[in-house]
Amino acid sequence: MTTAPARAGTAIGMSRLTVRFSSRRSQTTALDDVSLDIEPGEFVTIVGPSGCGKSTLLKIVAGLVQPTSGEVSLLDRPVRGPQKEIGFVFQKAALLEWRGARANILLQAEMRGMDRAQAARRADELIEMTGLTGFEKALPHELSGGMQQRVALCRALLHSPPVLLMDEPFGALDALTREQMNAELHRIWRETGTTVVLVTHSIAEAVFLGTRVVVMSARPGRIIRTFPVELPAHRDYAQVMSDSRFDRLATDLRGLLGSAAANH
Amino acid sequence: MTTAPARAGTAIGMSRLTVRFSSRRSQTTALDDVSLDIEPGEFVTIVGPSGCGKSTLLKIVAGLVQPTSGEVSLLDRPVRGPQKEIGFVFQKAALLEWRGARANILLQAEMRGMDRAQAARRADELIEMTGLTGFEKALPHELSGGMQQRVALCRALLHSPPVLLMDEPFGALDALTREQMNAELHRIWRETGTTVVLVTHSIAEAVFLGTRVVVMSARPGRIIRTFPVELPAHRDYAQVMSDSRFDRLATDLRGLLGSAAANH
Amino acid sequence: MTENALDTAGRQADAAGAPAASAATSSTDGSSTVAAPPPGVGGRPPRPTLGRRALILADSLWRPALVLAAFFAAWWFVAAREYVPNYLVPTPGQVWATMTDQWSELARHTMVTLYETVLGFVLAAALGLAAAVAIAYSRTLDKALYPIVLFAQVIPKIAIAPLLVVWFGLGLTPKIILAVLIAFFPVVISGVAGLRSTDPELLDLAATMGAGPWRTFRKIRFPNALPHLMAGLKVAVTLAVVGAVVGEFVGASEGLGYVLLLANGNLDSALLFADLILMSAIGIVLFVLVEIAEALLIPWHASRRAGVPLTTS
Amino acid sequence: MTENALDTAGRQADAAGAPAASAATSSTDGSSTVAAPPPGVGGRPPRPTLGRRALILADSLWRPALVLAAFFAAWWFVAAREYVPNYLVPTPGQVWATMTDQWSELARHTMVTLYETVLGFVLAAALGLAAAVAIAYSRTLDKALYPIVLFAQVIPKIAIAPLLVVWFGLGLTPKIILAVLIAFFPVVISGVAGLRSTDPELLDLAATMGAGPWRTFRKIRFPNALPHLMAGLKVAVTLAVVGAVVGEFVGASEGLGYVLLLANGNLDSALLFADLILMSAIGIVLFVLVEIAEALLIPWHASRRAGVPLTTS
Amino acid sequence: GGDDSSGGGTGVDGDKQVTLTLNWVPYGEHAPFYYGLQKGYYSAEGIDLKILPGNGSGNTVKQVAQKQTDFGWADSPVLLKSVASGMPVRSLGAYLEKGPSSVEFFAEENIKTPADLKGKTVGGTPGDALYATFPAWLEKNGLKPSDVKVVNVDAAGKIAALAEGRVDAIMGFFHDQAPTIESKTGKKVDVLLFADYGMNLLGTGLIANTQTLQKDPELARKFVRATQKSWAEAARDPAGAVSAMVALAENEPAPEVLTKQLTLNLPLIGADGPPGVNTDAQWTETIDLMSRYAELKDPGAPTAYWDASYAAQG
Ligand SMILES: Nc1ncnc2c1ncn2[C@@H]1O[C@H](COP(=O)(O)OP(=O)(O)OP(=O)(O)O)[C@@H](O)[C@H]1O
Ligand SMILES: Nc1ncnc2c1ncn2[C@@H]1O[C@H](COP(=O)(O)OP(=O)(O)OP(=O)(O)O)[C@@H](O)[C@H]1O
Ligand SMILES: [Mg+2]
Ligand SMILES: [Mg+2]
Repeated sequence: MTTAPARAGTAIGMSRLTVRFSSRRSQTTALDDVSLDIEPGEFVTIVGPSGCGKSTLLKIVAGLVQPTSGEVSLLDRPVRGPQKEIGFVFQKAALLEWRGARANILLQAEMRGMDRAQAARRADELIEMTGLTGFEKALPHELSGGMQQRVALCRALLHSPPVLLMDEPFGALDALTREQMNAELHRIWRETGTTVVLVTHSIAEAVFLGTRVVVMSARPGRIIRTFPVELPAHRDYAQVMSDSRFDRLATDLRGLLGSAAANH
Repeated sequence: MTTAPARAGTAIGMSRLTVRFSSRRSQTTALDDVSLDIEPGEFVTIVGPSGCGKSTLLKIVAGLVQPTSGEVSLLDRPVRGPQKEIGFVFQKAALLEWRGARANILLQAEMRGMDRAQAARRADELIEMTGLTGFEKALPHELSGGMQQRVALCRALLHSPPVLLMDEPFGALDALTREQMNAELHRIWRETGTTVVLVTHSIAEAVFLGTRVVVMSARPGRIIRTFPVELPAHRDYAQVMSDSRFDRLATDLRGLLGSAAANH
Repeated sequence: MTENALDTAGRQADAAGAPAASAATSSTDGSSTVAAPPPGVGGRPPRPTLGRRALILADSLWRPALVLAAFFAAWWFVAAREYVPNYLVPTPGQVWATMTDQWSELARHTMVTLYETVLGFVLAAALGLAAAVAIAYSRTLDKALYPIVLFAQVIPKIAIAPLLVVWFGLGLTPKIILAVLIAFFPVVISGVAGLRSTDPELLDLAATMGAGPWRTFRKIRFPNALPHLMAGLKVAVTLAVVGAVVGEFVGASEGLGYVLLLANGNLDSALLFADLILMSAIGIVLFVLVEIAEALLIPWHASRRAGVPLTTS
Repeated sequence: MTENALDTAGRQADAAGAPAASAATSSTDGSSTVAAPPPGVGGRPPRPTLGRRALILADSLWRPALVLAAFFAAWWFVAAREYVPNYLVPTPGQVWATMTDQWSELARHTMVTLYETVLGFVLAAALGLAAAVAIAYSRTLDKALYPIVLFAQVIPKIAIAPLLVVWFGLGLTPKIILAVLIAFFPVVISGVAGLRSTDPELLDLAATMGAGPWRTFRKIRFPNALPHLMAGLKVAVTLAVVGAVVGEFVGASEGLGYVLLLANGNLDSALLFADLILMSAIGIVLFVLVEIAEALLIPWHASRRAGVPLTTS
Repeated sequence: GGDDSSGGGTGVDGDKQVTLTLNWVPYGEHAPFYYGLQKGYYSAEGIDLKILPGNGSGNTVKQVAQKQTDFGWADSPVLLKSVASGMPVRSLGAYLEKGPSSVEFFAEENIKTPADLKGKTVGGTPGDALYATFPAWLEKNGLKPSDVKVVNVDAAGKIAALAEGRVDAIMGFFHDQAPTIESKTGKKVDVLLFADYGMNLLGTGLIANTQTLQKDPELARKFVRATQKSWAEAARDPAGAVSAMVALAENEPAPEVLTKQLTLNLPLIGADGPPGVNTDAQWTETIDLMSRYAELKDPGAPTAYWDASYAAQG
């Protein structure tokens, strides 16, 4: 199903990706023959055991890692180098230690040469949304882990990119904040039609947010299954959690991940 | 109940802790009048909204942050400077980038001047336990986020400390690995009688592991409630998850966290 | 601000507010973050009062002052007791007399050397940074430029100074060329080290933002390289003085290097020492200016952060 | 290993295996990690074949070689055509003749200077590191030592060289003192910058491990400071040569500084240039040795990591 | 200073600006120049003279060769070497016909003749003419070069090395150094002149670039004329010369030192004819000594080094 070559109208196309890292010490196959096509406007969530190559996959799409073999395309153009039509939330917050929270968010605007006033307004909205109000000027080392992650999130959202690649963006957040962020991200996705690929360890999050959930195997990372999420496009947290379809899918995923990870 | 002064036989005693961070830019009250006594052998889990001062609390116990006011004691001695009878898992992995995974774990032994051969054996056990086999020599930047976190975990466990302070040690792990790690930690705690304080965002984890769950309010961080966990000392993951007491406590916590965070 | 910038203690207190109520840990490695002012203080903490600032200043100055005093005492003792003959080491009094007697002359020479030094340093900083950027960014330029830069460094300047004077005359040019040649290398080396040490994650980030090399340089690499670079500039500024002096030494009719030549030729040790003191003063003043610039430019850096253990002892 | 250590390209290939199948990105800032060898290669990747290694070596050498060739060509052109008179700049041929004629003499002098330089450099590195540690660890020593170190740096060495000769005689001592005095400062500055830039988190970590200052230094601060420190050492080693030469210049009966004096006095520009070339050679060889040491000591550092964009262009 | 100082512009009163670079920082030997300047001998020739201190004769000759200064005041042996190495310079006459090269030591050393130097340590600066000819001078005086231990000290450190007892004696120009050492240490200094013991090398003199001479021989003639007059008049009025120097020079030695230096200097000028007028024989002797002992390559006739046509025979 996913081995078809990238065709017109595909937001992200990956075909037969293999990635081997080799150093003097050892050789690691991070991804093995991964193919996946993502339509514009899809919200694909990726779950899989630690070290299976999820981050590597996102970096390949962003053009930050070159696959050993295979082809990637983004917005119908082959990926040859770093891509800029994206918003990337890295697994580590990757903040500039010499800039305050707000300045770190606005880095996105400065690097892209965006309109200053508009960017500033948007930054303020995002700061408000992520509950960072009052910490606009705090330097990264003065922020808690979760706050740093939220700053990185704001930064990736600032320019309303057509494609969002998110590597465990909510990992350091408490349950409630996480739910709020999930809801916000869901809203943004619905309203803008952004294509999103999100890596997460939370099965609930994967199901609540995704239109499709991709499950990867332990190293070497392969796609072992793709679940379409048969929930309405417009979702409400409490509603979804009590939905039986949610329950069923979550149980399926849990089972699959358990078994997938068992031979690890 | 927790305002009583630290008495003999207390593993960790905190009384009326207040912490205010002030910089040229702003002033933040991270903790406000926090008092908590922890018995030797207890496993206290702390949950609370992002930025409420959980990390700060752990650092105060470790003697890395000085409270603005209040008293702390560790193993019945007042905390005046950094403490060494502890194992600390920081929120960030804090690995030395010039050392391989195994060497990073063994740093603990080297810094403490532990017996080399014994430490090496223990390190290998821990590497095996955390599924890092094959990556002993990989440098931090060659490890995935979850693998880095596991290295940091191994490092904190290496010397079998009497007190373990863990700041979201499993945040970057997938569900299955996390469960396995939870089970291992539970086993270690049971077998060694270590006093553990663990910060987490996972309510399931907090309940599964803890003998007591401390819930903190949003900034300024206060302890709003402490739940004893009335589950058997020896727990099994599947069993606990299906236990009704677990369900009830988790729901209570979820509700409390929601409401606690609501006025944030 | 200025006096605080000079003073780690001042900055620290500024950044972390007043000291903690409890006694500070004294272990050198005991990393201990001082959190906030004692309960009594409250409110907005910043801006120490005038009294406090004076105290901070005094605290930051007494140690160097003591060292200086000890130095002068030792000098005076050695010279006045003639443990060392006066024509080698004059007494502080003789030097002082020379200084005051010939003040206007010496001031003029000092200004000349200062001018050459500053010009040389600024040029060296600019060229050094440019070379560092070229080397750090392009492998081809790295391989091609590095040998040249290295060669320019390892040739002893005293040996080529006469050649420079012969080629460029007795004017300002050879002095400035020498100052640049001498001060250039540390800037390049530390610039390259700084630019290359950028966290690859941050470069990845910049790449996904579609930023061109210039923006990435300006917003990420350059600020990241600053702590390294400042170390290079500190070395460079002291060397620039040497460059200017060597240039004057070889052929000039003004400047402290020229005075050095005269003093040496006449075995006028008082003048020689007065001259040395002025040269050193130029070096020290410029060095301190670079340090102030550093404090203003990279207050965020770990080395200047409040509660970093090495400043709490 | 040795030739690879000299060569970023070699290291890169070694670290990341063979280049990726697809074309490498060419954008300077396009951070792109090359993952692994093309499918065909497989198996254990390391150890490039002899042919490949030769290629790598050739690739790393042709640019400096080209620069060198261009330099010699320009020199020859300028000198042979007498655009610059021969008494100022001899032809490469004349210099070569002098070198071969007086080879055994020159070799002896070179060894002397090399010896002084190495000794001076090693001492400067040790003392500089010690001073850096003292300054970085103790605020009191910081305030007390810094002015002394700074003062020792800003005093022009050419001015005090005669004093040193008078005090310490004409033997090895004054040369080594001068080499140390000149090479010392960059080590201190970069050492302090490096030691102070330790991530506070790591110091926290060390503190919870109950490690004393010495262990923390050895296991955390020192390795962390190495990238900074190596930059300082690179500058220091080139300056140590200058120090030794200045020392010989002032009073010696052997060494390249002495030869310089002779050549100057005899207006023997061929000998002068031969001498300068040998001095430079000492500087370059020692610099390259420090670079090799750096490559061996900090292969982990971001600046030397595979796929760092600045080495992919 | 700078490039524009050569070639010469014209001063306010129409005088041609001319620079003279000395062999060293000003000392008593140079007083006649300041005397001539003060008395207007140079401006009488339409020359607006600027006197610049030097940093060794070698550097001065190089500056003249590069036309960065119009005239130079340099030691003749250095000039020989410079010409041999291809520099386009000529002497316009050596003014110190008796070379000031000497061995200097404290009187307390009790050295009276060269033979007394046996077993002593002597400091010299490698590369200068004294250093090169010293062994030959010893041999001329019945000593083996190995009888004396020569150590190498640079010019700036030489006096200090002697005063500090690091060496027993130094090689140098006695008329410059001896008064300075005496004034600084308060101890009497004795000297052995090379010239008094069988080996005379011409001393300092006026030099110019050959191209300058070709282009403007008249200027050179005027300049030499004024210089000869200055030296002749200064010899008659040493006190006036010293006070002229005190008035016009920068950072000159103390007047008593200057006086002593000048007094020692005057006998070196030579009584046979006006100052700056030499004989072929004098030059031949110097050339011969230099070629024998100091590696002067391809020694030629005196005319290769010296142009006698500028100095007025008087
Ligand atoms: N630069 C690198 N050099 C060598 N190996 C690497 C590199 N980056 C990643 N790897 C390896 O590739 C594998 C996949 O890493 P990746 O970071 O993609 O995992 P992940 O799925 O994101 O894991 P996690 O959930 O723990 O973040 C790991 O085994 C890791 O060790
Ligand atoms: N060094 C510091 N300087 C200034 N403010 C600080 C500093 N460290 C922490 N804070 C502030 O203290 C508050 C609590 O931080 P802390 O890291 O303890 O939160 P946390 O509960 O661990 O949050 P998270 O779950 O996001 O990690 C935050 O508002 C943070 O901004
Ligand atoms: Mg990852
Ligand atoms: Mg935290």
